[in-house]
Amino acid sequence: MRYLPKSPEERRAMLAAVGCDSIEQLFAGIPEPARLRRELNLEPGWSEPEVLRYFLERAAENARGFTSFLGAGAYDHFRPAVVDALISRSEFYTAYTPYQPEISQGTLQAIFEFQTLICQLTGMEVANASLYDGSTALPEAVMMAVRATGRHRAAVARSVHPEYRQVLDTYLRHQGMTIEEMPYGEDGRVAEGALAKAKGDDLAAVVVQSPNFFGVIEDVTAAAALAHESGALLIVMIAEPASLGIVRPPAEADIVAGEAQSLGVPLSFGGPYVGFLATREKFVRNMPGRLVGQTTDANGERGFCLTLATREQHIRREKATSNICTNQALCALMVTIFLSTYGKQGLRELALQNLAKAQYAAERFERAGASRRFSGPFFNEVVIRGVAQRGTAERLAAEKLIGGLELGRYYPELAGDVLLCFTETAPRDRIDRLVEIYSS
Amino acid sequence: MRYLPKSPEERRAMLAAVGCDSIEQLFAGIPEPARLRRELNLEPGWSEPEVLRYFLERAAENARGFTSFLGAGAYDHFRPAVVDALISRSEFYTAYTPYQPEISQGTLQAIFEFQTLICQLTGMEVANASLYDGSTALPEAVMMAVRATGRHRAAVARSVHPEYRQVLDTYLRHQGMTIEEMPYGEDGRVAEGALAKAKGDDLAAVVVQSPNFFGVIEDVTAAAALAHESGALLIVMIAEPASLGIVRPPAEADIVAGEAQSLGVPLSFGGPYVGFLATREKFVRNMPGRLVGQTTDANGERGFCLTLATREQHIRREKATSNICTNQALCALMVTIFLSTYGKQGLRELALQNLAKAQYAAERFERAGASRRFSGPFFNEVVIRGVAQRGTAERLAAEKLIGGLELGRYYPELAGDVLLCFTETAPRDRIDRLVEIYSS
Amino acid sequence: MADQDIKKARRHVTQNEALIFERSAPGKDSFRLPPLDVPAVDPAVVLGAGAVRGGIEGFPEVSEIEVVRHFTRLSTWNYGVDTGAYLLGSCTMKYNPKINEVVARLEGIANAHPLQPEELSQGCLRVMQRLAECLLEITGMDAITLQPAAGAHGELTGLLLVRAYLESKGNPRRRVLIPDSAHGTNPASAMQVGYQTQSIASNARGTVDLAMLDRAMNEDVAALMLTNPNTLGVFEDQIAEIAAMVHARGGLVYMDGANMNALVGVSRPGDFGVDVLHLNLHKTFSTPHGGGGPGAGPVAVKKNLEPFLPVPRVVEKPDGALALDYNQPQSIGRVRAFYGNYGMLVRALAYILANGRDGLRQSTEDAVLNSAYLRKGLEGHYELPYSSPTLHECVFSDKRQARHGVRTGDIAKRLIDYGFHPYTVSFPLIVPGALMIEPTESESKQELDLLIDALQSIAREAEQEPELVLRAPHSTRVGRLDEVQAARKPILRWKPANGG
Amino acid sequence: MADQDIKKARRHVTQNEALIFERSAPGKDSFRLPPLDVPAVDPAVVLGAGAVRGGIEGFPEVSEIEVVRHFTRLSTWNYGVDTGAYLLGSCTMKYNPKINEVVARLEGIANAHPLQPEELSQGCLRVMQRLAECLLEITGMDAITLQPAAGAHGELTGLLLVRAYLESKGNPRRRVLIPDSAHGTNPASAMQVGYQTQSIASNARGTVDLAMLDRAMNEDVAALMLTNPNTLGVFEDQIAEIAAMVHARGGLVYMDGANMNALVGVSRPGDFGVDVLHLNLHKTFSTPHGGGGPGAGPVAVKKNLEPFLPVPRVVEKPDGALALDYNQPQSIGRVRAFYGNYGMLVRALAYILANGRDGLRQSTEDAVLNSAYLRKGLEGHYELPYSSPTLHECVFSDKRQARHGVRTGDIAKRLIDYGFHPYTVSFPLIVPGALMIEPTESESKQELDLLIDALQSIAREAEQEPELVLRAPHSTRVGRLDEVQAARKPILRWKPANGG
Ligand SMILES: Cc1ncc(COP(=O)(O)O)c(C=O)c1O
Ligand SMILES: Cc1ncc(COP(=O)(O)O)c(C=O)c1O
Repeated sequence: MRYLPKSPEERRAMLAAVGCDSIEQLFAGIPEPARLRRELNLEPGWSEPEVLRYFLERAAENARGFTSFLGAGAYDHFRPAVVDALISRSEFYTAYTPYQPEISQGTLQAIFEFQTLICQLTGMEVANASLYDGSTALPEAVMMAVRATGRHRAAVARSVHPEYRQVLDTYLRHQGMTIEEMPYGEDGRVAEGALAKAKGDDLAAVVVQSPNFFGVIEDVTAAAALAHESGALLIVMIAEPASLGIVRPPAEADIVAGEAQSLGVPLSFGGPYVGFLATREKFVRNMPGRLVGQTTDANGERGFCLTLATREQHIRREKATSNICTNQALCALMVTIFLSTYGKQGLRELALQNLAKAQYAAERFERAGASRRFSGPFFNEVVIRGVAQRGTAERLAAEKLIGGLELGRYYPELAGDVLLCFTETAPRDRIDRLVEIYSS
Repeated sequence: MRYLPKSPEERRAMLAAVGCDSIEQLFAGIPEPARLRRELNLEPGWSEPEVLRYFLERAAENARGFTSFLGAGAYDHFRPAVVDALISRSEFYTAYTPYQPEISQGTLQAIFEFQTLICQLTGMEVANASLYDGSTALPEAVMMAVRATGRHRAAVARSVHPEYRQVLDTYLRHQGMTIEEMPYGEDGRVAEGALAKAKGDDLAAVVVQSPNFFGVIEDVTAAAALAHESGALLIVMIAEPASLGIVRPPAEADIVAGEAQSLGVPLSFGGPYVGFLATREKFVRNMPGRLVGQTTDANGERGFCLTLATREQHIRREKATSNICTNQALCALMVTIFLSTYGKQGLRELALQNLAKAQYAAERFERAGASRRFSGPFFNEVVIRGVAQRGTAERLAAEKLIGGLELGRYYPELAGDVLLCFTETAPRDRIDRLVEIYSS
Repeated sequence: MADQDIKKARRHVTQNEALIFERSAPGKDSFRLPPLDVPAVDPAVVLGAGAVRGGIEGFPEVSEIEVVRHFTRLSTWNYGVDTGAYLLGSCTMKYNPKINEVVARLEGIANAHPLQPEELSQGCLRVMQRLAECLLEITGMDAITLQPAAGAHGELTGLLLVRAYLESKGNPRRRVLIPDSAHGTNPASAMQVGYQTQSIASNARGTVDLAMLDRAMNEDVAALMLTNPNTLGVFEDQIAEIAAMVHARGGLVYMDGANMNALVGVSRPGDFGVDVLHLNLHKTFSTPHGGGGPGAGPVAVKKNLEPFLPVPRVVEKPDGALALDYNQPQSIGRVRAFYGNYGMLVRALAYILANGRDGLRQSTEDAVLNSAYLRKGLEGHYELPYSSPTLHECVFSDKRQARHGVRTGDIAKRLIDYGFHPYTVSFPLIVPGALMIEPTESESKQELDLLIDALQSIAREAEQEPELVLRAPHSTRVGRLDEVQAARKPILRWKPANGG
Repeated sequence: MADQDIKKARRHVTQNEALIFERSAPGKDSFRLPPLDVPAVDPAVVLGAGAVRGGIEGFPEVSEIEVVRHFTRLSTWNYGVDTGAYLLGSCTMKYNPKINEVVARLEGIANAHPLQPEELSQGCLRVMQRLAECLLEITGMDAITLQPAAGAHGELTGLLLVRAYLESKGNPRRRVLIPDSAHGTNPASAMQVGYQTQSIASNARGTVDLAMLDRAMNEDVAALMLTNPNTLGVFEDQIAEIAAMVHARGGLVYMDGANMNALVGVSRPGDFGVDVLHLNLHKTFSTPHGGGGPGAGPVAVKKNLEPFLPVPRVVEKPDGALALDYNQPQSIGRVRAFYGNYGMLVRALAYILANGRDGLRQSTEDAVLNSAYLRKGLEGHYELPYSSPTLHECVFSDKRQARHGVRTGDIAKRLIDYGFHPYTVSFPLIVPGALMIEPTESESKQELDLLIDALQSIAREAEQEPELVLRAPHSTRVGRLDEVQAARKPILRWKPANGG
C-alpha cells in the first residue's frame, strides 16, 4: 500500500528483531473466537486516479453552478483564497490538540486570537476554543447555566433554530430539566408576555436566538431584564454571526453561544462547522470546552498553553463541565483567518451588503404581492408567506436556482411559508428571477 | 489596496521621516517630460470575487471535460495530489534563486535531487538545474557542442520537434553556424545515409530526437557511431521523457536535452514547462545554466550551493556559456516530486501503460483500415495516414474529443496525416470512439 | 547528548510574530467585496438606531500579506504528522493522504448546502451510504449513525442509545461500569446521560478483573464501557466471558473504538459481543486532526438498538434514489444539527477506498509491528509495568528515571530536542508516570530506529545528567511554559494596551 | 547583539532529512495507476529487446508519506516572501497574491493543451490579449510579445528584433553599448545576437556619461541597452538627450525593464524614447519566483519594430473570435515553443486586475517610499557611494565596515541571524562591496523599522565585535558553506554508496 513506508525486507527484519517468524504471532493476544478468519468484504485498494474519479462522479450528482437562497443555519459567504492557502499548511492541519505547548505555539496563539475575536464580536469577556457546532453549543450553554444557578428550568424561544432545540432535548433528557417553549409573536420575536410567563426563582436560563430562525432580530435587552429579574442567565444563540458586523452585540447576555460556520467555513453538506461559547469572566470556571491562556516561559517570553483544564474530562472525569475533548480547532482557525482578512471594515461591509440584499428582495416580494410573514427587523433572512407551492424544486432547478426552506417541516403552523436567505453572493438578477418564480 | 500593508497615517509618518511633504517629491528625479500626467487607462482595482469570476468565465470559454489525444511536445499524465500540495509550500514557491544557501537548503537539495534524477533517467553523468523548455534546450545544447568542438556545423534530423527547430534557427541565426537537415525515411527514423552525408571534420553536432516528433524511437547507437566518427557530439533531444521508464536511455550520446513537462508539470496552454540538459562530466564547464553542488559547512555538515558560476553571465558577462539567469526551478521541483512519488516501479508502469495504449490504438486503426504512416517502433504517439478530413474538430468536439495534430502545418509532405498521442489517461472506450470517427 | 550529536533535528532561524491585533493599524485596506448591485440601506433606519453597532473595538485592520505572513509564521512553530513521528498514544496520528484534501474540496461537495433538495444531493448521500457500508463490514455491526462530531460525542450518543433501549425494556438502570484504565471522556459521557459511574480496577495483567466485574455487574448496571484493545494496548482476552456476563445480567457492552487501528481486518467488535461502538474517523481512518479537530465519531450498533439511532437516516427509495428519513418514532432524536462532520466522512471514505481490504489489513499489521518493534527496543531502558502482549501501542513508566527525579513529562520535553512529538504523558491513570507510545503504521523503520536511539539516549541522560532533561526542551523557540501561572490568573484574551 | 535580544527571529527545532535516494528501499510500494484497460504488451517484442531498459539504477523507491515529509522538511529550510522581507535588490520580491495561484489552477486553464483547436481555446487567448493591452498601456509601447520565458530571454528577443529591424534598413551594425552598471545578462544576451559589447562608464552621479556616450555612439552601434531606473535605483535624468543622441545616429534604445516597479503609473518608457523594452512579470507583476523560476519576460516595441515580433501572434478575427497568426513574413521566428510561460501570464493579469490603475500607482508610490525611508534610516551608518535621488531601491557600500575587515557578504550573513533575507551583494559592479536593497511596496513600516534596527546594530557589531559578523550566520541549521570546495571538485549528483 503506497501510504505504508516499508519494504517487505524491512518487515521481515523487524519481525525477526521482535523474535517472531510470522505477523500472526503479534496478534496471538486476540483469542481465536474474536479473530476474523476471512478477508474483509471490501474491494481491493484503489489507485489515486480511481479515488479521484469516484468523488468527481459523486460531486456531479449534486447541485453545481446553482445560485442558492438557503440559509437556516448554514450560510454562503465569500471565502478569501488566503483561508484555504493558510489552513493547508500541514503544521496546522496535521497536528493534534496542542498538548505540548513548546511545539504547538502556532495553534495556541491562533486559538487565543480566535477567543479574542469571539469576545470582540459578541461583547463578552471570555470565549472558549470552540465546540462541535451551534446546535451542541446550546445544551452546553444551558448546562452551564444550570451549574451556575443550581436551578433546573429553562425557557427557550420557539424561534431558536429547530434543530438546535432538538439537540437540546436529546442532550438534556436525562438531566432532570424542564424546558419550556416561548412562542413567537406577529413580529417574529418572542411573544409579548411569554417572557413574563417564564419567570420564577427556579429559572436557570432564558434562551433566545438573534437573528432568530426567521431572520428576525430579537429584543435582547428586554429578554435580559426579565431573565435577570428571576436571577436566571440570559443565553443568546447566534447562528449567523456575520450579522455582528452591523448588529449591536448582545452585551446584556450572560452567555452568547452559536455557530461560526458563516465566517469562513465551507458549507460542506452540513459540517464540519464550529460552535462557539462566550460569557463573563465570573462564569469562566463553569465553562465547557478548552481554553487557551497566555503565560511566560523560563526566560519571561510570552507564550500560550491550554489552561483551566481542571474543568475538563481528562482530569475531572465524571465531574467535568462537559465531556467534550476533540473540538473544531481547524474550523476555528478558518474563522480566525477569515475575520483577520475581512477586518474591521470588511466585516462591516459584508454585513451591510447582506442587509441591503435582503431588504431589496423583501421589497421585490412586496411589490410582487408576496408579503413577509413577520414584521420584525431582519438581517439577511426573511420568511415569505405562502409561496411554497409556486417555488417548486423543479421550477427553480430549471433556472439553476435553489429556493428557500419550506417551514412546515419545522413549524406546522407555518406550512407553505418559505425562509429565504440573501447574502452578498446572490446577484441582483438572480434575486429578481427568484421573486418572479415564487410570485407567479 | 488590500495587498499594501500601510495605513494613510503610516504613509504620512514615513513621508515626514524622509522630509517630504508630498509623495510627488520622491519622484522629482524623473524629468517632467518623462512623467505620466494622467491616470493609467485601466479599470479601477477589482475585488477578489470579481477577479475569480473573470477567470472562471475565461476558463469556461475553453475545452472542459474533453478527452484529448494531443501530444506533440506537451503530454497529459496523471499528476499525484502530493505534487501540488508540496509545491504550494510558500517556502518553495515564494523564494528567489538560492543565492543565500544557509536559508535556501530546501531549494538547493531539491535541485540536487533533480540533477541526479535527470542523470539516472538519461544515463548521463551531470545535469543542470533546468532551462526554459525543450525548445530552448536545443540551441543551448548545440551552442555547447560548438564550444566543445570549436566547429560550426550541425546536422539536425527533420524529425526533431518542428518548433524546437524553429527556435534553433532563431537562436543561431547570428552565430555563423550552418545547420543541415537530415530527412526521415519510411520508418520515420533518420533516413538511411542521411547521417553519412552529414559527416565531416567541421561537424560540431548531430541532433536527433527520440522518441522523435512522429513518436518513433530513433537508432541512437547508429547516430552516435557516425557523429563520433567525425569527432562531432551527438545530441539526443527528448520531448516525452516518460518514455525513459521503459526505453533504453541514449547512453552513447554526448548531450541529452529536452522537455520534462511530461513528468508532473500541468499542460497550462504551453507553459511554464521545464527544459533539461545532461552530459558527460568532461563537458561540465561548457554547460549552460545553473548547477547545484554538494559541499560542507564550517562544522563539516553536508550542504548544497550554486556552483561553477564562473560559466554564467553574472560573472562572465559576454563570455558566459549562456545568458540564462532565472530558469524553471519550481517546475523542476514538480518533476522531482513526481518522479519520487511514482518511483522506480511507478515510472515503469506509467511507460508500459502508455506503450500498451498506443499499440492498442494503432491496431484498432489498422483494423479500421487506417494505416500508420511510419513503420518504426513507437512509444505513445503514432502518425495515422490521411485521416485528417474525417476527424474534423466539429465531429470530434460533438463527442467531447480533441483529436490529433494535422501534420501539414509543419510538414507539407504529410498533409492530411494526423499525429495522435495515447497516454494512461485515455480510456479504452474513448480510444475506440476516436478510431471510429477518424475511420468513417 | 550535545545538540550537534542529535541525528534527527537541528535548530534553525524562525520568525517572531506578534498577535494579529498588535499588527493592526487604523485605516489599512483589507479584503473587499464587489460593489453592491442593489440600493444601499441605512442600517439605523432598517434596524433602528439602537440595534446598530459601530466599528468593533480592537478588531484587526491588516493587509493581506500581513495575514499571510502572520499565519505562515505561526504555522512554523507547530509540529505535525507531516513534520515527523507524532507519538501520542491513543491518538493514532497516522498519515493524512493529500488526495483526501482534494476530494473534500471538490465543487459539488464542498459547497453543498445541507438543506438543498435531496434530488440535488444524491452524490453526498451516496458517500454517506458507502461509508456506512464499509464501516459496518469493518466492525461487524448491524447499523450505524454518522452524526456524532467526535469520539466523546459518539460516547454520549452510544450511551443515549443504551438508555433508550433499556427504557424500552422497562428499566433504564442506574450505573455504568468503567475500567480504571479508561479515558476521561467515558465517565464524563456516562454522567451526561444520567448514569452514575463505577470504576472497575484492572487486574495484574492490565485487563478487566473478572471477579471484580462479577461483583459489580448486577440488574442495576446498564452497561460496561470497554476500550478494546484497552489503553495499555492490551486486548481483553476474556472478552467472551466479559460479554457473556454482562449480557446474562441484562446489561450491554459499549466499546470505545479509539483503538480500532489495532483491529481493522483482524478482529471485529461485532463478532466478540459488543452491542454499541463508537469509531474515531480522525484516528483510525486518517482524517486530519486539525490541531484539535474536527473529528467524526460514528456509532455502530447491533440490530436491537437500531430503532433508537438519531434522525435523519439515509435510506434508499424504491427507485434507488437516496433520501433522508426523519420518521423514526423510537429515535433518541438528534445529537447534532444536519448530518455530522460531513467533510470528515468524505476523507474517511477516500482513505478506505484507497486502502481497500488489503491495505487496511496491511496497515493494521504494520501498526502492530511498529509498536512491537518499539517495545522491544525500549525494554530494559524503561520500566514496563504490564508484561501482557500489546498490539498497536505500548505503555512504559518512568519508575527508573524517577529515581533521578526525572519524570515522564521531563522525558517528553527532552524528546522534543531529539526531533519527535512526544508520546502521551498523563494517561492511562493506572500507570503512574506513564509513557504511552503509539507509532501507527505510518512510521518507517528508519524513523523508529531514531526514536529508539533517542529514548535510550534520554534514559542515559536521566542517569548521568538529569538537569539536562529536567530543563528541556532546549531547542524550541519558547522554553517550558509556566502552566501554573496561566491557571492562577488566567489571561484568556488580548486587550488593547489602553485596556479597552 | 545576543540571540535573545534580536527582535524579529528566534531559533527553533527543525527536522534533518537525507536525500530522497537515501530514503529509498527496494520494494516499497509507491504511486499506482488504475489497472490497464487494454491488453498489456511485451516491450521487448514491441520495441525490440535492445531498445528496452531494466529498472533504473538508484531510482527512488519510497512511500507517499516519505515523499510528503521529505519535501515538507526541505521547505522548512527555506526563506520565502511569505516568511518575511526579501531584500534582494533588482529582484522585486513582492507579495504573491494567493488568488493568483487559484485562478492559474482552474480547470479549463491549467489543463489546456497548447495545440487544442482555437475554438476551444478562446478563454486562454482572451487572457493573453487582455494582458497585452494592459502592459502596452502601462509601458506606453505599441506592440508586444508574451513569448519570452524570463528577463534574459526577453533581452535576447529584444536584441533580435533590433537586429532584424536594422538589417531591414540595410545594416545590422556591430556593437551594443552597455553602461557598466548593467546586469550580466545584458552583455551575455548581446553576444548571443552576434553583437560586440562596449561598456559605457557611469558618471559621478551613477548615470550615463553623455560625453562618453557621444564618443561611443556612431554608425556602428546598433543599440544602447539601458536599465532605467538603473541598478543604483537612479532614474536617467538625461534620458531625453540620451535617446535623441542614439536615434540621431541611427541606433535604437533598448530598455531592461527589471526596475519597472519604480515607474508603473508614474512614467512610461514609451514616452521617453525607448524603442524596445522587456518586462519581468516575476518581478514587477508579482508572479512567484518559485526558487528560481518560472518567470516571464514579455518584450514591448514601438510600431516600427512590430513586423519583426515572434510568431504566433494573437489576432482578432472579423467575427470577434481570437486566433493565432503565424503569417508574419518579417518575424524573427520563434524564441520558444508554443506561446510562453502561460501560467505566469494568468497570474500577472490577475495582479493587474486586482490592483487596477489606482492600486498599481499606489504600489509604485509605496515601493519608492519604502526605499526612501530605508535609505534615510541607514545613511550615516553605511556609505552611500552615490548621493543621487533614488527610486525603488538604494545601494550602499561596505566601505566603512571594510576597515574592520567586514565585507558586504558578511553583513548579509549576519542579517540572516536578524531574521531577514539579505539584499543583493555582488552587484552592481560599479559599487565595490555593494549592499543593494529593494524593499518593494510589500513591506510594512514595522518590518522596515526592524530592518533599520538590524542593519544599524550590525554596523555597530562590525566595529565592536567584527568576529561575530565574520562568522555569521549563527542561527541557521547549516553554517557558512564552503563554496570554493564545491567548485574545486564538483559533486553535482548523488551516487549510490557502492558507487554505481
Ligand atoms: C481512548 C479514548 N477515548 C475517547 C477519546 C475522545 O475522543 P475525541 O477526542 O474524539 O472526543 C479519546 C481521545 O483521545 C481516547 O483516546
Ligand atoms: C537588471 C536585471 N536585468 C536582467 C535580469 C535577468 O532577468 P531574469 O533572471 O528573469 O532572466 C535581472 C535579474 O535579476 C536583473 O536584475
